[in-house]
Amino acid sequence: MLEMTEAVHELTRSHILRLAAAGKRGDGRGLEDQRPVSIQKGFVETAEGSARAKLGNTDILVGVKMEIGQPYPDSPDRGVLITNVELTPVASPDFESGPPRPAAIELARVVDRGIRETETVDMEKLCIESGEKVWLLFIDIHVLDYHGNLFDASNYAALAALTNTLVPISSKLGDGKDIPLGVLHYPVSVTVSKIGDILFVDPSLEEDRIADARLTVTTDEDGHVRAMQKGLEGSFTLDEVIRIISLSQKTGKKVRKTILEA
Amino acid sequence: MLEMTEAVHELTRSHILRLAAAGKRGDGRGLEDQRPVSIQKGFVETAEGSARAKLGNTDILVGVKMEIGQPYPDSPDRGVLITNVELTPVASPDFESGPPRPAAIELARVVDRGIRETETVDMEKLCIESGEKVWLLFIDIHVLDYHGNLFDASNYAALAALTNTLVPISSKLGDGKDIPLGVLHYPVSVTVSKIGDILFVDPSLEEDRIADARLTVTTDEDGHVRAMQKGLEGSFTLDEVIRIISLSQKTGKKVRKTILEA
Amino acid sequence: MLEMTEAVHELTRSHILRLAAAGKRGDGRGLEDQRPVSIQKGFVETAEGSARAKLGNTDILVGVKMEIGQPYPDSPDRGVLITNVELTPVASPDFESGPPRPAAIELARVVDRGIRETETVDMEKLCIESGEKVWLLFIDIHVLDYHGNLFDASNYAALAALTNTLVPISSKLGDGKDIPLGVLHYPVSVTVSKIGDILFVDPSLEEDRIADARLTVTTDEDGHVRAMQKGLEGSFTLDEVIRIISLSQKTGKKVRKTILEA
Amino acid sequence: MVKKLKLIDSKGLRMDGRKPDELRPIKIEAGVLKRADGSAYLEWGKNKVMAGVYGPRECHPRHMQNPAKAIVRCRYNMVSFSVDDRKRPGPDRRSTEISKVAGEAFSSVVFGEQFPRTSIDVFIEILQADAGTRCAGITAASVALADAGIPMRDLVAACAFGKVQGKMVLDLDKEEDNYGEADVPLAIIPRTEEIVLLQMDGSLTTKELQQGLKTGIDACKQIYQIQKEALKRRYAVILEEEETTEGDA
Amino acid sequence: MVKKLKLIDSKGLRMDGRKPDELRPIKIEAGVLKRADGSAYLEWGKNKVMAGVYGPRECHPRHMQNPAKAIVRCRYNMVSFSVDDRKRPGPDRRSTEISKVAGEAFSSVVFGEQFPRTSIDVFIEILQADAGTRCAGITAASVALADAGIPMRDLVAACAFGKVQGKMVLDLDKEEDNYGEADVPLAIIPRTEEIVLLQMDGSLTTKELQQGLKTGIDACKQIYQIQKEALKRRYAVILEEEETTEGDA
Amino acid sequence: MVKKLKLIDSKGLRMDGRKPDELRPIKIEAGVLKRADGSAYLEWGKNKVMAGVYGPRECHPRHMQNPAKAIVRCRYNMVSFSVDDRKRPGPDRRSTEISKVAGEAFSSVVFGEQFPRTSIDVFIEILQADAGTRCAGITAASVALADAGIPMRDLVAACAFGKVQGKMVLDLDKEEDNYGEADVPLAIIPRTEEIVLLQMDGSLTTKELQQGLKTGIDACKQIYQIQKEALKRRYAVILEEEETTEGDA
Repeated sequence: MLEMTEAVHELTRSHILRLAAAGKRGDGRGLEDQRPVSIQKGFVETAEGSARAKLGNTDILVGVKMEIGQPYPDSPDRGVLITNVELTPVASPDFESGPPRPAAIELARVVDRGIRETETVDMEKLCIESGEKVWLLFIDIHVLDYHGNLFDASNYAALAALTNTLVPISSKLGDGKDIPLGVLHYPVSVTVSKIGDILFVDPSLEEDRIADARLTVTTDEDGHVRAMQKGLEGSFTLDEVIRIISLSQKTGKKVRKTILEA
Repeated sequence: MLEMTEAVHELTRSHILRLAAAGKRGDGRGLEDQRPVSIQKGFVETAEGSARAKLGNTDILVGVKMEIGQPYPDSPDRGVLITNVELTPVASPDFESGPPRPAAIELARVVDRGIRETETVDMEKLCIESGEKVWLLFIDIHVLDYHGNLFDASNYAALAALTNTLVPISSKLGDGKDIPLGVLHYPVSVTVSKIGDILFVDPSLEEDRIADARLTVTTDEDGHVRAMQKGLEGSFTLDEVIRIISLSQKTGKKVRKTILEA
Repeated sequence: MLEMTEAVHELTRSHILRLAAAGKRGDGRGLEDQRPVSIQKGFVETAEGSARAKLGNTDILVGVKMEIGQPYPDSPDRGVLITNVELTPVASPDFESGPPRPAAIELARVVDRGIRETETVDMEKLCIESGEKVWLLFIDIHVLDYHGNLFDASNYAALAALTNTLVPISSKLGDGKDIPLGVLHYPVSVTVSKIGDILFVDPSLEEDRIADARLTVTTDEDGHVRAMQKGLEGSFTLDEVIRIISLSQKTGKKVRKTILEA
Repeated sequence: MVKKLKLIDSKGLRMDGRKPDELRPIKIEAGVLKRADGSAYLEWGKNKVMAGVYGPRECHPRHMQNPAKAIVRCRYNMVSFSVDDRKRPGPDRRSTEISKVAGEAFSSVVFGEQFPRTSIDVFIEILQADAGTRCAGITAASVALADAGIPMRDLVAACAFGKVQGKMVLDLDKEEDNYGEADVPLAIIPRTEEIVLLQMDGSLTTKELQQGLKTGIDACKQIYQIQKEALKRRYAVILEEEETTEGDA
Repeated sequence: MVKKLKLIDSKGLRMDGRKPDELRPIKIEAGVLKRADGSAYLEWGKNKVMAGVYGPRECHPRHMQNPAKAIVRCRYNMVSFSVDDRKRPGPDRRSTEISKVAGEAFSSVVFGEQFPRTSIDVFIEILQADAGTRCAGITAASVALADAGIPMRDLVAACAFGKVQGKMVLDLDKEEDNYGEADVPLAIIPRTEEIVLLQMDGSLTTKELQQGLKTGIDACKQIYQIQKEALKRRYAVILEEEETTEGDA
Repeated sequence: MVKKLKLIDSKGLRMDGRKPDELRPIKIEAGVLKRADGSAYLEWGKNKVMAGVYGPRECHPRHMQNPAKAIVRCRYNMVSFSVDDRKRPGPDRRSTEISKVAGEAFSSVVFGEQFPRTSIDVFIEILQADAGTRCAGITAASVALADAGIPMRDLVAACAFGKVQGKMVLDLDKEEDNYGEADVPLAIIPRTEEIVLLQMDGSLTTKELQQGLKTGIDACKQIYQIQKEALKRRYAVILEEEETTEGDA
């Protein structure tokens, strides 16, 4: 069966490369075009914040939950951010039930780094009692439909959910009014895949499957690079990396606007 | 191998149905007869309460242990009931070591619901210090020999073990005298299986294996229904459900007496 | 593949027995000779104590870590000793990643018993606050290269690491100076394997693979027996056991000196 | 002290204004996921459920294959943020039990004999939970099975009934479930009224149960209509898409 | 301060009145489980043990199969309520170790060559624990193996010895085990006196060990008699059953 | 309050005296383990790393086999006592991610097509950790792969760069990593300068990144020399051993 898959891969690959030689892609996009992004904030009322993001047909639901817990010993005055990804088997025939596999862990960690390193949330505001009690901020990324490029869709849904989050002071501290969590920065990731020598912004499902190398670059509203993750067995040249950073900055700006206005 | 099993199943099935047409069963019982129930209370001295129940050749040992722990946040004034089933591999060639499988979990939850919903034990009496310290009441169901109908045998052994339980005040609180836990109600389950169109009270091992549908009905000493669980791929008509409830009430009354007098 | 292995085993076995009939072994040793022991204390600076032991080509790194935790309820005035073995897959093609398998657990428990039963460490000195706070003493045995007889090499590395351990008072209690843990006794194990009717002190990798029975005897500096563990499917006579004890005492004396002087 | 809520008012109406035998509003949309072979999204009161189906497909692990027919497996999952206190991801004992009985209910309608050695995998994701999630999930998944083109003798429709402050009521919401005296989830094959799922906890007399089961069966039949309409809308869309495609070609 | 118990009195007797080399009372009944291929129930002092055997049967998982002979596997399990503080169900490190050495002990007597690629699975359930459960479990399981008709060169009999307040004693109970100076579980093949299981912790001189081993071997031989009697009673019952069945036919 | 450490002094030097673009001392020894097919021990500043390689060997589990080529798997593991606070044994999320990206980096140089259906297993054991363990591990493992005789188009060399108190620096140590503004682990194929591993967190402008990447690539090439020298020494030893063996024969 795997042998057939290999053959199918080869066919897909030549087809994609032939189109790309003319600057085209299977779904009609240009090489540097992202699929349409749509953001629906506040999808789930039981969450402190939530958003559903679609990137083409990739469909991701993120819920933010907040609980009271203990800080890490080495940061007694900061809340705790926990990012988790569920690649539920409903989203793809390739996902299986069970504990998160390396791909889900990588995805969660890359999204987490983007948010954490950009200081998206003021974690010091989430300290209730130094060294004793802080807010735990759970970002739960639930993939509903996988059609390529989970890194970016997860990042968009997570960021949108954070902008939509109310700190549940009334129910969890029993006293006071819920206030918006607030977001200080807007880290936006853009992923570019390489097939042969060609770069594809926002890889589709088919492009994801046959890509040689992948680079996710997260930039903030100032255009600074805040996180990067290279994946897969292929390689990039220095020039390609620099070009991808610039593509990420350009595309990221548009997405940031979409998220803000959603 | 599974194909052979299918064939054996078919043969067993026609044999059982042929007998049943004449109102008979493989072990000589009538269709509405339960196998002999025997209860031995106090089998294990290291447990706070214990009982061994035999239902025909099905042999189950239940131990009740009590420990001090924390209440659930939403019921600070109540003890905590935890029901666990071990389908140990000694009891059947089909049971395997390892974490409990769905069948064991369903069994534990059905027994638990029968006891919990009937308010068999006064859980408020098991509060030691509101919100801080309560008794954890563990009902551990250990299956020694599986010959059909674990639901009922487990229920009988668990109920008998509870009637036999002493709260270990002297050893766990270090002060005071052990007192009987006490039981307020006597929930008794009776399981009826359906093969073809025929209902079999207290299915034997063979009947368990080929049954189309299964309904466990737990009634209390007033004849009220306290818990139900339908299982397997077949279905019941409304009339069959009503008839099974009445069979459960009738048989349950006898079993209740056996448990009380043990 | 297993069948081939069986054949190879048989060949290895006859070869080993033929040599042994002349008092010889594959690596040139006599039957009662141990391979060279070398001990390097203080290999890892991040550990509170550490040592690397080589027994022939068997190469084991032990790190001792100390943390503050709670005592066991039944020994409120004593520290807690936790011995763990990692049979990492780098050390042998037969070791797999994942939770410790029975062989690793047996190994850890035998080393632990040797140290515990000889009262090597004064566990009462490791009580900080009765019933509340004690030192947890972790002995982590990390096998780097497996060439036979892990029991003894692990014991030597663990003992050497303990003699090298500083209680991390300054960093963990925040006040005071680190002091040596100190060792009261020197339990040394010697393992003897039996192939056919012949006893082999300190089995090599090949001897480990085909041994019929194995006996590990741990003795202290007074020659008293402190722990024993028989393994494998073969058996020993009473006389063999007595002889192995005497071999262990004799060889153990030399090893103890090596460890002390390292 | 827990203040006793008044769940049924003097006119016999419930806190949200419903009559005792009235369902919460239900909306179903079929065919909402692209990757799954069939899918349905359902809103039932405040419940939000996504169901997806894959299969018939080669069954893994192999030792679970049945040479005589497809096996039907179900995974009922509550998303971590679907409830007030975050639920740890992964199956707990409650969801394991529900997965089991739901899978058995679907097995009773699927014609598995046509697909030996395969599995039909049903996934129920509870995105937002009020009470009655297992009935909502079964109702949605049944539409997803039909959307996947799995041959079945009929849909399965599900609804709970129970007893609240002495009154028999249909389709309990969270408050009613928490403070009520009995809860009875029920699933049937609407065409034949066969009962394929039945659970219960609380306390009911035989008479109450008998009355409740009748009301429950009627409610399942109402739900059946909503399921069929969702499928009709879905087929209309598919036909339209096919026509468009043909137009393109 | 832990009050020092006086475990041996001035007459050299132990707290329960036993002499130093005296066993606790032992009762064995073979053939107590219906599902298992062989079984035995044992009471030894306050220990209560159920042992069951399945096999030879096809070995799963397959990669554990040995093409040359049956593999003998043992699972020693302490039931959660067999001890004063509830034990979490499932194997801990101690029971994993005991399972391993007990399985090795049984391997030394079973003629596995007759049943290549199969497994013989021995299950030991400690229902109530005093000290000496591994020896009690091995002794019971050995009878269960014979009851299952597994060909063996002999039974395995097991017993511990140790040192308590300076005295060598046989078959330590819980108090003696907790406060004693050494504990040595031992299992032998009675006919040949071969030692198939030997563990030890504490402190003993070579001479003490030598003496203890001799006493232990003698004790195992006493236990062997009890095992054989249990099997004799079992065969008598089987014969009777067979005669009755023939009478019926 | 955390006292702000001065990590770069007025002369532009770092706390350990290094210049911004200076590496910590690196020592590599190949062929240190006997059981593994290839191995290397590396010290890099205070990092101590053992790497071992097995393969090509039959790939288990079988469903992971690729009929077209060998799969390269990597397990990066921090030993429990390699850090100040004891790390629980077994993989955590961080090491799972590192194992994944490191394995992908090695895949880009290994000629796997020669060994279909096999696995090449790379094990990285961090025995003592300062910062930069993943780069240290990859650098060591790459030597171990060569020592195992695995055909590769080139070695992989790795090094991190970053930004500390406003300055771009190479090869951050623990203090610099903890208090710095950016950390960028990088691995390349030295001969072609292809980037096979690249991660980053912190904040950098495009210009800073560009500068850092150039410095990083140069540093990797320095490391490449150290790797090759270690292999040269190893071959010398092997030749010597072979001559000795021939002399013996």
